[in-house]
Amino acid sequence: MSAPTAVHTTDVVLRLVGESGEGTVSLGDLTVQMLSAMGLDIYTYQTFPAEIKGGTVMYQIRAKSDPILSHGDNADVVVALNHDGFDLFGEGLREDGILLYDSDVFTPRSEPGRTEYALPISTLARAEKEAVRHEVEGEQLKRLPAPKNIVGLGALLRLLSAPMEPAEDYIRTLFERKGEAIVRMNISALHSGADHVAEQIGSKRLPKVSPVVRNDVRITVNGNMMLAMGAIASGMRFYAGYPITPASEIMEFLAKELPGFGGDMIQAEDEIAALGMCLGASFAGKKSMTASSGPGISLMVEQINLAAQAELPVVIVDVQRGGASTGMPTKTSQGDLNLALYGVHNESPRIVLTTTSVEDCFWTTIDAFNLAEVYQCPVMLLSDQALATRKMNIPAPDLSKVEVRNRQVPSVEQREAGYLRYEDTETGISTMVAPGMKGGIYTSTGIEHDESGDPGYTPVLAMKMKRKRFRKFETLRINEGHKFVKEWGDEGEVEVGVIAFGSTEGAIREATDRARAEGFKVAHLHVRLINPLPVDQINEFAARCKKLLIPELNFTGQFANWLRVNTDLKFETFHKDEGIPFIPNELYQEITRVAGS
Amino acid sequence: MSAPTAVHTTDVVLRLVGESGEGTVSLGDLTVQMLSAMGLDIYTYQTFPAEIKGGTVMYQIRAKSDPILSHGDNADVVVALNHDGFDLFGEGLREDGILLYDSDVFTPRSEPGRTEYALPISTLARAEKEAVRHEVEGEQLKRLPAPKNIVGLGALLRLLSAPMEPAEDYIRTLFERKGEAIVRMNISALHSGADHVAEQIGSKRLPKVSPVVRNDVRITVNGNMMLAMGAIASGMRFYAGYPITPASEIMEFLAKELPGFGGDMIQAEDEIAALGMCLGASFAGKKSMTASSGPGISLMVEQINLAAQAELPVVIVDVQRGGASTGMPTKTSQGDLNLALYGVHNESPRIVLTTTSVEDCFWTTIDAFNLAEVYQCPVMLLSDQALATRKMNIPAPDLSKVEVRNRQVPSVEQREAGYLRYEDTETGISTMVAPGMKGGIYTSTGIEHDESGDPGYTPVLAMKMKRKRFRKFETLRINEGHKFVKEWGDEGEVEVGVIAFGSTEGAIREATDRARAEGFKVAHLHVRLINPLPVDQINEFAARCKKLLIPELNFTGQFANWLRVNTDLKFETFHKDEGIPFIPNELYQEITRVAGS
Amino acid sequence: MAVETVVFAPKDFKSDLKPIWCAGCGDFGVLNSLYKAMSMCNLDPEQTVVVSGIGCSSRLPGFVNAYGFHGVHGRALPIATGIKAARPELTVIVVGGDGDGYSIGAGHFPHCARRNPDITYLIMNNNTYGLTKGQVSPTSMVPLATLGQKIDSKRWKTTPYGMVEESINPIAQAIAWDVSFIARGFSYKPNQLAEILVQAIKHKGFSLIDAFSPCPTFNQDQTDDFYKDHTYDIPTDYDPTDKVRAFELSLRTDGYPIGVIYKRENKHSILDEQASLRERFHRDEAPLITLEKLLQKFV
Amino acid sequence: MAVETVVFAPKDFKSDLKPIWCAGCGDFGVLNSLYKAMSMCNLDPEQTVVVSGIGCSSRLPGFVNAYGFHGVHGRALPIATGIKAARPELTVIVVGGDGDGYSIGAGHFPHCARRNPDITYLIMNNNTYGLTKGQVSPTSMVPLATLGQKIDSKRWKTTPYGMVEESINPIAQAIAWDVSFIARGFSYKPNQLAEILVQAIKHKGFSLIDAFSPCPTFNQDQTDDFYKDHTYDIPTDYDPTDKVRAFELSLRTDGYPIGVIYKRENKHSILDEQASLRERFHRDEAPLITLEKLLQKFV
Ligand SMILES: Cc1ncc(C[n+]2csc(CCOP(=O)(O)OP(=O)(O)O)c2C)c(N)n1
Ligand SMILES: Cc1ncc(C[n+]2csc(CCOP(=O)(O)OP(=O)(O)O)c2C)c(N)n1
Ligand code: SF4
Ligand code: SF4
Ligand SMILES: [Mg+2]
Ligand SMILES: [Mg+2]
Repeated sequence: MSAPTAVHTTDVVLRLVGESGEGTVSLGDLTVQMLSAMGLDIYTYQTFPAEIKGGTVMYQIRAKSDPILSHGDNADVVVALNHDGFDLFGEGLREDGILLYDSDVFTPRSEPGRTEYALPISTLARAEKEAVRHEVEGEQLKRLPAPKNIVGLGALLRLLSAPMEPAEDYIRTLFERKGEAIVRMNISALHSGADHVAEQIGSKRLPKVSPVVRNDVRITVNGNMMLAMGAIASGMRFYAGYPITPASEIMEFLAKELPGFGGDMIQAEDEIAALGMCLGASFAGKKSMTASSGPGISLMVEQINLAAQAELPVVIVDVQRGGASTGMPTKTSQGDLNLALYGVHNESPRIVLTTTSVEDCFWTTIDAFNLAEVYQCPVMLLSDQALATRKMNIPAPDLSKVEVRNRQVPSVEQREAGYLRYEDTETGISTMVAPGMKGGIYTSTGIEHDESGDPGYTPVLAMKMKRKRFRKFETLRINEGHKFVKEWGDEGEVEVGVIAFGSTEGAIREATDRARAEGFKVAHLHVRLINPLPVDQINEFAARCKKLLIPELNFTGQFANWLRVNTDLKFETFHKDEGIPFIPNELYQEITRVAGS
Repeated sequence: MSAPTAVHTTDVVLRLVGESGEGTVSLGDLTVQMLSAMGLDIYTYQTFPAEIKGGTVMYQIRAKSDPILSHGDNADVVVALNHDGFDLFGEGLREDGILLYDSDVFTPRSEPGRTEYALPISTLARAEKEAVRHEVEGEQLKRLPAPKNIVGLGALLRLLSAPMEPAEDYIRTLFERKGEAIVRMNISALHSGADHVAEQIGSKRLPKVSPVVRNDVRITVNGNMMLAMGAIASGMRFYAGYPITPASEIMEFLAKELPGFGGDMIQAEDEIAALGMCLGASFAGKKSMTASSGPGISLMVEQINLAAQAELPVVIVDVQRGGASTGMPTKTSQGDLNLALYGVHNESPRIVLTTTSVEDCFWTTIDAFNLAEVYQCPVMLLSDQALATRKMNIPAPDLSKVEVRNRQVPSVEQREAGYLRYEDTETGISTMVAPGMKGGIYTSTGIEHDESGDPGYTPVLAMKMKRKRFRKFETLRINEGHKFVKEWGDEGEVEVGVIAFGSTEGAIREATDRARAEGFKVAHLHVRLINPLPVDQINEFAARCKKLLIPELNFTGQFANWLRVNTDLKFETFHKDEGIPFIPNELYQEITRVAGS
Repeated sequence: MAVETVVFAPKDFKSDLKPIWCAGCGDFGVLNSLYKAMSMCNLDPEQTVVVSGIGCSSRLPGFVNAYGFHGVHGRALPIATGIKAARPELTVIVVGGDGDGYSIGAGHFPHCARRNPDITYLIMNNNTYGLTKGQVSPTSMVPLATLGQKIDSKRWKTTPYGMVEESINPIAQAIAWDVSFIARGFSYKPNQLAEILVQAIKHKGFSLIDAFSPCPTFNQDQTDDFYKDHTYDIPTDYDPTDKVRAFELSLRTDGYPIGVIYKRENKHSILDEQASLRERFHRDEAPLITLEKLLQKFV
Repeated sequence: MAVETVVFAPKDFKSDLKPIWCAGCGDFGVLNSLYKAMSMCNLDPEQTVVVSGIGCSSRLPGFVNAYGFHGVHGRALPIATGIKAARPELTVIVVGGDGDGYSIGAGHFPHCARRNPDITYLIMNNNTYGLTKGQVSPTSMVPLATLGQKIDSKRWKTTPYGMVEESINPIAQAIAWDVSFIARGFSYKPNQLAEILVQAIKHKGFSLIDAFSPCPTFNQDQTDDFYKDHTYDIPTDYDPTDKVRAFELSLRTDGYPIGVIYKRENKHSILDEQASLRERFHRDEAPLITLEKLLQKFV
């Protein structure tokens, strides 16, 4: 519905709004499971309130019978569990959309064209609890919540013409240990919700949702989880971090899983200590990573510089969030690109990579470690809140495709021949020992130094060593730059070429598809490696575009400015920083605008 | 000599080299005094060794009968007090130059064309001490150093045909309290050095140095001192800092002088605390400042962002030094421009100003405080090691020209009418209260907030407040941008236009003068305000230049890239980062190259 | 303590902004005790500044009718020091969490103690990172990993198998730093906490109140009940001026003493020092020393 | 202590890089004691890492024939913790100055103590910032401003009229943090210092040695003579395991005790904790848990 699709295929956008802390999120999670069980692809987008608890959460679920690129435009169905939520996010419902609301809580002003279903959730739930009251003992009864979510789930599933069996099975396994009565209560609650909707249907419109026979196994994961698993796959065995929204989940995931892989996770006293520990571990020979968000990355600036100057491999993840300073911790942005590129006093090169999708979080993280190891430098890996918390049910990554690269270690001969830790080679890359190796003794330092690592300040030495460190990046750009760009859309000459980076990939692809469906000639180049920038590939792409559009989620157009620094391209820009991701439609509008201009 | 000059005028470049910690620096200081006493203008340039003590210092003094723009090119005279020094800095002596060396320490390979004077400094000095041995008691005698510097001074003054009287007077006042014998010893040492040179002169060449009758009073100061005095003149009454080369001197100066002006200086536990204290003091209504260098500025990044977001006036001085990470603390660079411009997660505007000369350190610091106060934001004020330690004897600044501006405080009426600390005005500038004011209560915060300062995250609010903060900078650029550019050189259309910033001003002016003297049509635009950039003035200047040259002291051409971001100009660049300042000649070569290209 | 004529009632210190804390958060009790203490100390909202870092507890300044500075994580003490140095006549109260003060902010604490500005620091200690949803803080009491005890890994997100470090003793370290007033409070003993706060605010110098303020949402172990069972009032005959005894008390493991643990009167304060410096220059409205005179030094 | 067969002599720990310290710097003595202790402990240069921050003293790693990490100012402890966590079999020795460790690095210290990694931290305490040419450090003993005593303002550059804060007590705070081995040394008692270093290196856990190491160039007050007059050896019958007594000793003002002040055996170490965690997962060469299995969790 939200995109023009053929008959019998499914593409529905559900939006659940309600009190945070309340059941909204778990209702969303349940719905995701049931839709996934129908064989549909799932893509979620959540926004959290500023409040610690309370405030309204919005949980958007897009379910589709083929691959999903974005959370979609307007909602086809809104499920409103509180009034505030409806006021805040209700306007996201399309005019001919369907509203299911908790009639115990409020009654919306009805709109022409909109289809409404009233559901007295609390009343129905309380009734179900009453029904089993005599069967459960006092203590359990006191703590027994009325099954509001299940009522809601039943109603929603019926609305989606989804089968009830999977939900029933799920309820059985979930409440088994709580006793047969509780199971019965919930199953009955499920049907009570469903029936209550069924009664109202009559001639009312229903969203088109049909099951799909899926021929592959899916994992339901978000960007943070895939990034953490990518790190494990890369051989990362030391993690240090400090909690911060929206990056904490990475640390929490690794705290649980890393010991199983023989690795360590340390929660540091702050981000400065976290990165310091990572540099120590890397110096000692272990692949290490830390993850944070803007405020924490800011504190790391001094030691990122040390890593570059001492040529230590390390991966620093920035799960970008909204706003400057403390800003808007629960919102999204692509605003930290400048900091990743320029956050250093004087100049020392660091690689900047960006993740583009939930699946890509796995693969680009592996790239990040490979590049850090091969080029012996810090890698800034940019993700963002929307991508980090985005849930999708995707095929598990094909682990046979994982390629792991390691830092080059000097041979025994090289070491005996008089080892130079910072040898000024053609590629700029030197070999790197770890403590314990015979004949490798050196002192790693951030002071300017000669090839052996001894301090030195002469003008000639200063330039020689600086050129050496920067030369590594020319080597990377020339030899591997092509691996980090991807093209979609029309071949040959096009009216509009879109160049972008990071988590906007999907929304842009959906927008270009739509534009092409409307007859525009459009191509899209997406860049994962921001520094060093694959300039040749970008210029090549630009050469076949009449017009260029650079969309990004920040205020000043940071990527566009980076293109100005690295190319002579002329382009139009579309950038904003409202704390929310792009929707395909606004990008589609921009593309057509540029095409017409 | 180092620049083509008319007869009877003086322009001589002396280079003193010797062990650091040894008397080299004090000999340099004495020479500066004596040459200044001759009515000559002075301009010094020192480089310090990496070592804490020991290693070779180079103390270059340029003396001229009219205003000096740079430390000059090759040396006319080299005074070598140790062999290493001669090897390291000897090649700076022009082929037909004069070498005065300590023949007790080493004998240089003699060069055709070079004039040499051998001076057995230690021998002569010891003799002088012997001469008074019987007149001083044991204790004093033990601690009595042989007057090596004074011997050197005498020799050098004679070489420069400088009068001895000022030196004698100086010696009397200096050693008076040590007794008549010591005074006699030093005066005799002075003449012994002078006589020893006199004997060798014969037909040998001497540098041309003639006294000048000066009609104004001069102060002998360096960039750090003038910056500190500019801050006092601006009304800065709270300083917090943490020691770091080459910025410490600012804190040390203020520690001594600020209490006299009713102000406070706190040496903080680190740079993070230093800036935190400044923000607190500024919030409380006092003008505050901190100064550091690269590593310390890196640690301030998070709170610079807070200052911008909470709209707190504060001046943050970055005395740039060489190299990334710890790098080359005693060398110079213009490498921190990127950090000043982009060192922030997400985006929050800060003003970036640069000092251009010793005298300008005073005036631009006043500008920094005025802009911080009027636009309520952090001001990054960039200086560098060469400028900070550069000594000149300049006219005292005309204090009647000092204009001090203050933050706009809401009237009683405004406050009673319901005060909005972050009112979204046309200029972007809101009024600012200080604690203690009636009806002004608000909470300053780095969280995204509404006009009253209360937290809020809605997309509309986020964009509204961000636009408000950035609007201030448009106001500044449009209303005041023209105040921060200065032009020199030819009017009308020129072959080469040089656009630059910061402490390279003088060397560029000298180079352009030389090029113009050679018949090239050249103009020079120097920019003090880097952010927001006075784009209109720059484009206007560029419009009359056939070619543009952007010279700067860093590795990647940071200012050139900033121009690419802000303008469509095409230009040639000349950038390097060897830890030493430009010399006029290399800039002259570049200008002619570009003109010819 | 002598009761003064109250000009501002506790409710006068309430702001219009409604606290965004979870129902049952210990910080509510602390906030009310603070309102009460501010009233008892006769503070003027417009002459008072409440400073904080980042955290649930650090949201407090917005809920108080007084000037506020809600800074960044861990930097409340430097900011407060700057405010107090610039405007010694203001009353400066710093509030925040155990993570904010003892973890990321740890480096500023000993130096603030050395400077001893007349600032009151109230820490709402919930033995966890609340705002980031329940990781261990330096004061957390999760069992060590080696003890292999069952831990609710849903709640202790970064220590699903137990902690790998021992928790700190904030009182002991404050004594070693010679913080000139050190007390322990408990949000479920609001009157006692208010009394302690009054003493702290009136104390001339840097004062620390570590108030247990349970986080029911993310810490199921150190609850109000836990602290009711594990705290006791310091006996009235206890002498808080004996540093070694105070240290000994801070090490006791049989429970947490509530009340004033250490106190040192007339310790030098950075503000006195600086005032005396200015006096040394006969400071008055128009400074005696002028820029002209200063410039003359370099002729 | 039992003498082992020395494989590497003290001179074998000398590197080719010649120290760039001023003549008469106390750090020379400390460096020689370290060479000696490393030899006495039978360390293998290639299995040893010396870590530091920035400062005159922090230049030391380059002068030792062992792997070295000369990081940035104040971050030596986190870096060393990372090295030790990654490679528990290595001997990790951290060195640096009083400014590096007690001022800018202060925030990491208590947390390193909590984690108690098997690391030795040797601080060369010269009561000043040497490398930046003589400002006060947290351990400086410049008289307070109010005392109005004459101060050599050329030397004490940021405190020309006296200090505005009291200096810290690094031993007292370390005891409060429960650093598991705490000692005081003096560079002009090189043999004693070497002995102490041997004990510290052999101690299983985090150990601190604060060694007085005078800076003749910038500190004319705390000279070698000053410390010769103001230090005394800790009596042999002293029991370093009594925490309260150790604290009492650290507060004594009649002079500085030299020797081992506090010691706690078998305190948990982060490394044990983490090892036990890995064991809990039956860790062996090829980890038992595979990514395939992990991915299955999310089907
Ligand atoms: C530099 C930085 N790092 C991390 C964070 C994320 N963060 C916000 S509050 C907090 C800790 C909260 O714990 P505490 O200080 O005890 O306050 P509480 O929420 O428990 O009251 C953290 C880690 C941040 N805002 N800034
Ligand atoms: C972030 C940062 N701030 C400041 C400095 C400048 N700095 C270098 S060493 C030092 C302190 C030296 O004192 P200490 O640690 O006691 O070592 P010492 O030289 O006395 O041995 C300072 C402030 C720096 N290098 N980095
Ligand atoms: S999370 Fe905990 S500390 Fe934060 S508001 Fe809720 S209960 Fe209070
Ligand atoms: S300055 Fe002081 S600490 Fe530094 S090397 Fe010289 S004597 Fe040693
Ligand atoms: Mg807490
Ligand atoms: Mg020191």
